[in-house]
Amino acid sequence: MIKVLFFGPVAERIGSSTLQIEYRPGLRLQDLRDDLSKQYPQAFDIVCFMAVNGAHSRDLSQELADNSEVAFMAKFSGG
Amino acid sequence: MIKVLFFGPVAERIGSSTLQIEYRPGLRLQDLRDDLSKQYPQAFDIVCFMAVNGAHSRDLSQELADNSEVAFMAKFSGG
Amino acid sequence: MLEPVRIQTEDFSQDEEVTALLGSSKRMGGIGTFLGCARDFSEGREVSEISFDAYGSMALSEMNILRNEAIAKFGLLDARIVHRIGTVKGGDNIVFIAAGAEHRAPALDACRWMIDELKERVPIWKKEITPQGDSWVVPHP
Amino acid sequence: MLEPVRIQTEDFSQDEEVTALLGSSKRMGGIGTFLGCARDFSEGREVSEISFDAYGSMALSEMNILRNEAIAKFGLLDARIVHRIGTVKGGDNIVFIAAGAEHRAPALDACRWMIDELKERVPIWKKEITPQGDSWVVPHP
Repeated sequence: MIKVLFFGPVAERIGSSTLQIEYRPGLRLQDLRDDLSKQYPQAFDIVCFMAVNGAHSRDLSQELADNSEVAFMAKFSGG
Repeated sequence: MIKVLFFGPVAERIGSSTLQIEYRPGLRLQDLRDDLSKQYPQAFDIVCFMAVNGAHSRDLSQELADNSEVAFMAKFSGG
Repeated sequence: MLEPVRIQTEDFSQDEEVTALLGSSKRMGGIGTFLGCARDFSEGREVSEISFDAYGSMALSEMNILRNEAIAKFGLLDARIVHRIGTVKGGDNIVFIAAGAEHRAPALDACRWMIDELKERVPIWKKEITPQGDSWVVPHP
Repeated sequence: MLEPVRIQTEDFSQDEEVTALLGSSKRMGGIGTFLGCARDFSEGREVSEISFDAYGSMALSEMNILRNEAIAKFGLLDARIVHRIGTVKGGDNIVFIAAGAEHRAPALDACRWMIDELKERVPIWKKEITPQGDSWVVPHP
């Protein structure tokens, strides 16, 4: 399983702060993003950043390991 | 009388923090500075700033009124 | 002793943070700090409260990376970053950054760099709660 | 309430100063501060104490002018400047500058401008007391 996390404005648009997605070998960040943005287009409109296992990721071709934690995040507004 | 003030390193070189100088009509800041720097050349070597009645003065031609307070000061090192 | 990088719901004391910072070196001659606080007015609307959501574990690790980078980049003697989450009211503290160096220029430069970078890198989101409703803050570019 | 511009022998509290600053406006979103403190090491020599001489009345009036100029120039909501005189030990506070504005950029810019200008304009002199003797500090250009 892949654990997908949402926060703040993205979580609000999705209506949930976490989803469990079935793992499949060869699954890339791009695939996950494409699947989820078809399901939740309004939420993914404001997604600016991605993280894999708690670290920034800009590489959509990155293959995900089973049990990865992935976050799709809106622009930060802390501070 | 003109009250002349010295602080910190200038006062140390003069050996005093205040001098009373006889007032004379037409006395300019330049005259006072010339007289004192002849008497205390080592102290005036480090004089960078002057103040008249508590305000910065850069105008050596300024005429001094009787009872003025004049300060000859080294570079500041506060903060 | 309080950790130099923290995310917490409780308020913090600037004096305590600065005392901890100063304690790390007797060679510290200058400390630059930035305190961000909740305004009761934003974009023309009255704001009664601000609430925060955060990706806690990532935010903390990004703040630690940021502190280490600032220390290396500016030759700091020490630095601290504290960010509150939960809900705060107008006038309350939100974020505190402190940078200590031998001289003032690197301390002030580093303080500014850290708050600018924190806003770019650290996964925290702010929601303004107003009498007209709530809204997530959209940061300006 | 403590005056926003002061010269004093006693120590000060950053928390008290920042609370006073914040009290002046609920629109304050960012506060930049600079704290200068006594190092126990300078130019390769151990420093046991620092003592200050000041042209007190002029220093206070220059600090007030500086504060007013900073408020006007950077559009600050408020600003404070406190300088200690007398004798301080290593690690002790010397000077505190705080600038509060709606947003962080003017607060941080003004804080830096005030400490830079204070060093240029305000008649205060510092003497380092070391085991090898005392010497007045010669500021670098």
